[in-house]
Amino acid sequence: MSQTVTPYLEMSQAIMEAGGEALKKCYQCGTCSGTCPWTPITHFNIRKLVRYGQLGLDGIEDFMWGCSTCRFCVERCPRGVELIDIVTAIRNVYSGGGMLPQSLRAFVGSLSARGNPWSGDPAARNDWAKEKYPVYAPGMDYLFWTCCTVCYDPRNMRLAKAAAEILNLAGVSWGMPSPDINCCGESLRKVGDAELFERLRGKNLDYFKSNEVSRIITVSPHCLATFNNDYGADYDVTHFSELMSQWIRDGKLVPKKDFGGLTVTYHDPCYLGRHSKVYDAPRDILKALPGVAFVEMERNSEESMCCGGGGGGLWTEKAKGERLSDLRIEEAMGTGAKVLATACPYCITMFEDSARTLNVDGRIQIRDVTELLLESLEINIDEPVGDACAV
Amino acid sequence: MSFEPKILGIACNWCTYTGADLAGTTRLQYPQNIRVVRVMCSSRINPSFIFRAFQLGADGVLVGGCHPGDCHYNTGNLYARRRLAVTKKILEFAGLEPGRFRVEWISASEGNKFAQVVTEFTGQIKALGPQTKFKIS
Amino acid sequence: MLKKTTVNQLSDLASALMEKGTLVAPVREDAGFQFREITDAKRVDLNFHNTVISPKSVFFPQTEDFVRYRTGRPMQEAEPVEPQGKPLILFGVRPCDVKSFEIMDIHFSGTGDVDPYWQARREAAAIIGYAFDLGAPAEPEEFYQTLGIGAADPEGSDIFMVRRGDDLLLKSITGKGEALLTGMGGLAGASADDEKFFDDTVAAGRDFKTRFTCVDAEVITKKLEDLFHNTDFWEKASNACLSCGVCTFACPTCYCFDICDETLFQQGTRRRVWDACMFTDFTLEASGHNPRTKVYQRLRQKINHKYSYHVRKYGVISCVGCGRCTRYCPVNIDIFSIVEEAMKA
Amino acid sequence: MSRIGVFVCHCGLNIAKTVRVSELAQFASTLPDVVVAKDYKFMCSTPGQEMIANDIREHRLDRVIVTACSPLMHEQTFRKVLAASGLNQYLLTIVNIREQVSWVTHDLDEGTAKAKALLNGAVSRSRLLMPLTSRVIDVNPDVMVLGGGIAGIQAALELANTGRKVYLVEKNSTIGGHMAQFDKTFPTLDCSACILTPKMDSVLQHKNIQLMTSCEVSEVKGFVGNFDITIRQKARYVDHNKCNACLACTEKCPGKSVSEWDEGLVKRKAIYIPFPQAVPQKPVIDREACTFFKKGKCRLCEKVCEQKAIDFGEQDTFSTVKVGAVIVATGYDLMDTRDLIQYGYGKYPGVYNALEVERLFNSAGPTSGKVTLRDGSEPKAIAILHCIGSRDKNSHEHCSRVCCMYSLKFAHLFKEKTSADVYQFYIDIRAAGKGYEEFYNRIIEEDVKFIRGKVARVAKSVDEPDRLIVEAEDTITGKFIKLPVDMVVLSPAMIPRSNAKDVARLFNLSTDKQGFFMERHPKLAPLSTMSEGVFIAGVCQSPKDIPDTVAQANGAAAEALTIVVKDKLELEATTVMVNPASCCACQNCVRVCPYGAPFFNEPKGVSEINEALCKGCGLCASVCPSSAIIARHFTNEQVLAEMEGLMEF
Amino acid sequence: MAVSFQQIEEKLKTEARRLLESGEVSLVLAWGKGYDEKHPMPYVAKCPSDADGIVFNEYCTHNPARYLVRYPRGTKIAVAVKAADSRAVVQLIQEDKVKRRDLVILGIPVYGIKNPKTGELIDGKTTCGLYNPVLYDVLIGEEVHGQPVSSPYAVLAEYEAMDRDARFAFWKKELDRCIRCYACRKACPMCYCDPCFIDQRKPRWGEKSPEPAGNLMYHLTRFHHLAGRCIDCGECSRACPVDIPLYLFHKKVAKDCEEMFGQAAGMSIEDKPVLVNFRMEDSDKILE
Repeated sequence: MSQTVTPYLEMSQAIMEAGGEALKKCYQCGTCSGTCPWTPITHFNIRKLVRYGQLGLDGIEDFMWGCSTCRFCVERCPRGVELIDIVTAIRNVYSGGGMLPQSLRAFVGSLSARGNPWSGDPAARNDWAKEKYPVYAPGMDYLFWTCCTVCYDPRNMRLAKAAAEILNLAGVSWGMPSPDINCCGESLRKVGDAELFERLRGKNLDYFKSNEVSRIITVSPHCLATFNNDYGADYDVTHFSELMSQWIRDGKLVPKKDFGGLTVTYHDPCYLGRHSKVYDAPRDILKALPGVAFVEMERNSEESMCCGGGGGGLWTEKAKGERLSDLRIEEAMGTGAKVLATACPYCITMFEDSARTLNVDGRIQIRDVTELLLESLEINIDEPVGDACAV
Repeated sequence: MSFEPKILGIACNWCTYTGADLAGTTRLQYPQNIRVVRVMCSSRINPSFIFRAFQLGADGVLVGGCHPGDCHYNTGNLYARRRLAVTKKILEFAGLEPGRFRVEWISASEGNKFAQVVTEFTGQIKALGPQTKFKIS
Repeated sequence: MLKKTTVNQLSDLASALMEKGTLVAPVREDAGFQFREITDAKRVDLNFHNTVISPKSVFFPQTEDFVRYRTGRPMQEAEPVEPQGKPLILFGVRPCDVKSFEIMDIHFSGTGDVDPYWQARREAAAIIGYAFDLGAPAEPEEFYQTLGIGAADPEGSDIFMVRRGDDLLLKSITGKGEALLTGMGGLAGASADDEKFFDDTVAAGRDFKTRFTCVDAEVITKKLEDLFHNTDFWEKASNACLSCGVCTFACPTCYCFDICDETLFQQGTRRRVWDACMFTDFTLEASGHNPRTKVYQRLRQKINHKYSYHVRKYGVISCVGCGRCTRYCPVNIDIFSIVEEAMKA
Repeated sequence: MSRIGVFVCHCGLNIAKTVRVSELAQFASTLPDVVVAKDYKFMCSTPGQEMIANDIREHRLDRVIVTACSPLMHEQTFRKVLAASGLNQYLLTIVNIREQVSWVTHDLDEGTAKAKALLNGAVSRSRLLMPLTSRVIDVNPDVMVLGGGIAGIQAALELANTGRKVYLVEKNSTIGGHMAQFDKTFPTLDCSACILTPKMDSVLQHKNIQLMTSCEVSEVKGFVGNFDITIRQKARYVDHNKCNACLACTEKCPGKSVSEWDEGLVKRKAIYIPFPQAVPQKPVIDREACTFFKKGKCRLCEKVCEQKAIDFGEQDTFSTVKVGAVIVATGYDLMDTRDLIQYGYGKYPGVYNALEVERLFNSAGPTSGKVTLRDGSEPKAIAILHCIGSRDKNSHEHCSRVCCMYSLKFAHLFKEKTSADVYQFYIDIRAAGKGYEEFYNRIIEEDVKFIRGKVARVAKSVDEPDRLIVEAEDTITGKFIKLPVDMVVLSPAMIPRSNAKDVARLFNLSTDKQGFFMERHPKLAPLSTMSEGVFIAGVCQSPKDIPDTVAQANGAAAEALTIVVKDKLELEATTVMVNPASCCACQNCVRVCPYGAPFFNEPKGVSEINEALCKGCGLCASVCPSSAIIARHFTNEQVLAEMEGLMEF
Repeated sequence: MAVSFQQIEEKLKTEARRLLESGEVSLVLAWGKGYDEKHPMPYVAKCPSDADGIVFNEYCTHNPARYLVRYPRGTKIAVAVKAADSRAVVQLIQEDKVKRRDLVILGIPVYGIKNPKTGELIDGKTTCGLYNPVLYDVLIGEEVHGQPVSSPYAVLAEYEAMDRDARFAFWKKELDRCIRCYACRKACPMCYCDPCFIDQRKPRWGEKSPEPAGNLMYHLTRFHHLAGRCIDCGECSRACPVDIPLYLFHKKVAKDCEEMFGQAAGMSIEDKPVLVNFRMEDSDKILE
């Protein structure tokens, strides 16, 4: 690569106009790149991305896909720069020029054609429920927003079922969306396709409006964050972990099953923690489970690591050694935990993948707190954890 | 020609007027629809000033004072807050759009807030259109 | 000349009058009847006892502009406001109110100092008087009989109007009235019976009962002069008085005004505005001194002006007994009762 | 009819660029009562002022309107022109077409239109202005200095040397402040104590200084020239008149607490003097740590005191001092970095803050000047982290200004006292000051490693559990750095004292966004405050180094002197008065005034004003339902006229 | 009411006579005979025999507290009050216009008072609707048990619900016909300013002529001056010769003040008028 560059300020202007206004504020101190989980392990450098953006330098497209939008840098930035907005804007500006990487094309294509990222048949969205659970109708307490991932990904269907069962146990009136909704569009927005995102958003908002939806439950923190921050409508959106912990506190749900000293650690999903500031609820649930020995990883809560699945990362191929989820699994295992609990379908997918490729799936289980709670309520939709871990 | 509202600003000497000066010193740009009257304290503002301003044809009135607790005269703005709140209620019950009257606490160091508030308020007044209800015709 | 029409055709009558000039007539409003300039003939309404504000406001409006000017410009550039002399028809005035014009003329033209605004309107106006309904009792506040005014006195009107069942009888009293009546279409001729009814009504009006006490102008003047220093009397009379301006503003014979300059954006108007001797600042002098700071002093002034000073100066009592001051007084102060008390003293 | 002169300033191009100044002057000449209207390049210049003075004479002006910059800028300048021309200075009106017009628009039409409206408002108001005369009051010749750090000490000495009586009020039991904790001062590396202690001693010896340690201001009454300040003398439980400073008590005392002077690195006794050179050199009892106060038994100090100076029954006492001016020099706190969890302060023993390190270097400090870690070992690698909590929207936006320089000083001292590798993690090096850049160069040459990148995290090393890992991006190479070190030094933000708000309230000061006391004008009145007669010096105004602090202290002393040097003082004349004829005796004014200026004259049945107490805020005028209160210079009719003028065009 | 108007009148006469005879007070403010039954008027008894002139019937709408400020400070006065009237006394004490020690308050629990002009009951609609005086020394009659069914602010609902432009049109129509006789302010027990702001020449707050601009200025400012002070006796509206429903606006402001500052006017002599007071807890919400 040539060492000589020429600033191309029109590009910089375009990025700012696409929502990356914050470019101007950065003084290149390096807090972001020092904080970024990718800096030590990949060539991706968030500070450099911003720098390239500030000057509109060529070559930006080489590393603009590295960010998983974990928000760590945003929280720490001394200038209050909304780096994720910059990343999104850069992707928006450049991917408009047809620079979408191959791995993301299927994902964007599926969203465009089928309204979900998993190339699933839209009509089959609610098939996981096997007609066991109600569809939302006006007047119900809650719309249980089933993330596309829990509807189509077989591993995550367990999460959907667990949540549905607990909703029933809590005795609230609830329903799933009808199959004609589509993906919340969060990841799509982060990969920069603002136009398609608007389409998805509009369709979902129409659904909410026509069905008089006022309270929404999500199991995916990505849906949660995008409803709260990008939908610009005033709905009461709650992550399911918050409701579960509330119900346990109120005595509505009483965990019974004793896990017999099972060591569990918890990974904060970036979109639940840093994006939505929910840190305590999942921990409160885990701590309420009889016989669970809860341990923290060194990086937790506000300082939690990223699994790498955000910002389109779930669909991007990463070379071995450049996967955050691998590092996180190792960190979890370092605590002696037998179960890595989390509260996000993306995290689950990333960790299940890593556990398999690291060949440690026999030694650590990846579970959503919802699934663990359901198990402790002695409803069996799944195989018990205890046996699998009796190594 | 597009509607260019007349906005009366009444600013306390110590905070908002100084803040407005700071906006100038830092060369912040904001719409020129506002004309500021300087008084020593927001508590100096007689509610009738506000009524009169609308009669004189002000499309909007913006009052600026020190942040509560920071009043140069200790408690002046705490009285002002109550008195101006009542003023606002009266205007509204009389049928004037409440958005035409606004009270903001802008400190001497908040030049940017002054510019931002004026910009936003001017936009809001433009959206409301000319004030004809109280204006003496 | 006596003509007639029916109350059902009142709006036709009004329309016909509107062709002759500006028509001012009673209309019903939220707060009662008022004399208003008529733009819609259907609004004229004769189902009233009397108006809230007396018809003096037609010749002597509450606000009258004299001069318009710009601040900071030489006086020569100021523009005087010319008096209005457009033909005007004042319709439906009760006899006591008609009488008040005669008293007001003393002040606005009679002494030789002519007020051009009053004069212009007065000359251009034809007054169509209207007899009270003799079939109904007088209102408790009224006492025009005390002042020697009948309920159907046509004097002072150019045309006088009497209601007979559903018929309205209109009789020209003056040449001006006759000319007006002659030139108007849509009126029927009256029968001899109508003529008789008209004359009977006028006669019966003289005996029509309102509150009455025998008040001789000379006697009451003297009585009030004697009572002037009787503070006790005046304090009692004024204990309830609020010093508001209702009585004077409603009164047909109060004529005090203030002259003030009102400017806006350098455009100034010098205008007169009704004032009231009951206001605390009515007698406030530039020095800050106020000769009448007490309520009783102001009430005493008002009664004396009407029943004593006015008699001494012009020979007549400046009151027509219409009862408005009593009716609208927020605390029910009654000038008749005070005069009655004074006569007893 | 008035005769108004309008003078439109171009301010070079500052105004003329976005306001058509000659058109504005032309417009002015069409307004009522304006007899002369001119524009000129720089109205505040001598020829500009002379032009106004000439026109006042020539055109017999009785009102002057200067259409220029903010009244906060040049109102005084032009008032003097009026006064010198025999015109009452309150007949001046300033129209602010620079800060509030020309500088906030780029549009010539808009700027000109707004300037016209403002000028029209001013002409309307100007016609109604009244000449005002200032009140003259007696001035108390004494001064109070609040805070006994280097700023307070310097100001007190300067004032005392002019023969003024100075009350130096310090909340701690000794003066000296933060400077007494420092080891060396940059860039000269002279010993902090060596230059400070003689000054502390001079304070004690000075016949004109009344030193009031362990004291706090509890109430401030009065106004410039005549402050009545109530001071709370906190109980010391030691009669300092009797104590002969033998310090036998401190030897015997069993009670212990952490030493504030040594930043908690070591302990001190419950009866103690903070440090050997403390002034006054008399002990006090720390009630929280004292065995007698905690358990009701002990009194060892009392037993050993031959002077019978110990008095456990001592109570706080209050006294009032009367002064003409006040200097506030209350200094700063260092930010508590525990909240910034990523740096591990309070979690890892190897993480220090800057003041702790100062103590480590100091030969009178806990390690007698040896640089050792808490376990006694010598660090092999040291990282100094800049901008901790400074220049950071998440904590404090301001630059603490001295950290770069003392961090360089630390690096030098580390190099001098240890064989450690020293790293500086910085965003920018700010070395603006006499000899500072030279010092920076010197430190570079001492082979200190400079890494440009803000540290993101300090963590425990996995491989070497006793060591720390510092993580940052070296933004110059773009590489992620994981640096194993033994010691991490944080340079935390300097922040306002935790009680700065209370002090601000007492003295009626404004505070800036960060909470530092606000100066009246950042350039032209950096030591004055919005409170007449109250001046500020040192870091309580904003972070600064010792030379700047001392310079400010001298300046504040001079400012205070300009007040107390006079017997009499003229005050602003813009107070309120009551028109008794309009007063309806509702007493609203009496109820609301924060200064107690209005009072009700019962026999006359009207309110009256004690003008000496009035500060002219006008609150009473607006709560007066019958408009009996006239707020001079801001009367109802003046404000209404201005509004009308503003709304006309 | 367990006690008839007749009985109240007798008791009032007796008390007035006793107070004047004993010299406890030098005057008694109550109601007396007017030009007819339907039109009683405010009345001052200065000697025991004057007590016979006292009248109390269903048309005694007037608020005798209005006259308290007319007499020199220190005059010992007995004042007969209905519920709303008593609030005026309390408010005047708060404002130090009269001293509690100079007053003997003759409290009359009553309902069923009618407006002679319209014949309508004034309770609750145009007045505060309380039955019992909030402060008294002598109770004339018996306390009425129970509370008014509807809130004194219930009449506002219709106007609050109005579209803002319609409300403006409503007030414009009402206020435009004001003739500036000032009966409203003169009838008001709390309007004791002399001169009133609107009579001031310096400054001229509003046009003196009875035209829309001056009328608006006069009334809006007066509403503000009475904010937190209006005790909702309704006298302003009854005094008005052109029937402007001023009480509605006063009630609205009173309601807002009560909501914002948690205090109603004239309920306790310990209170401080809300607009010359503040609390540190006051929130900026009130400005929204």
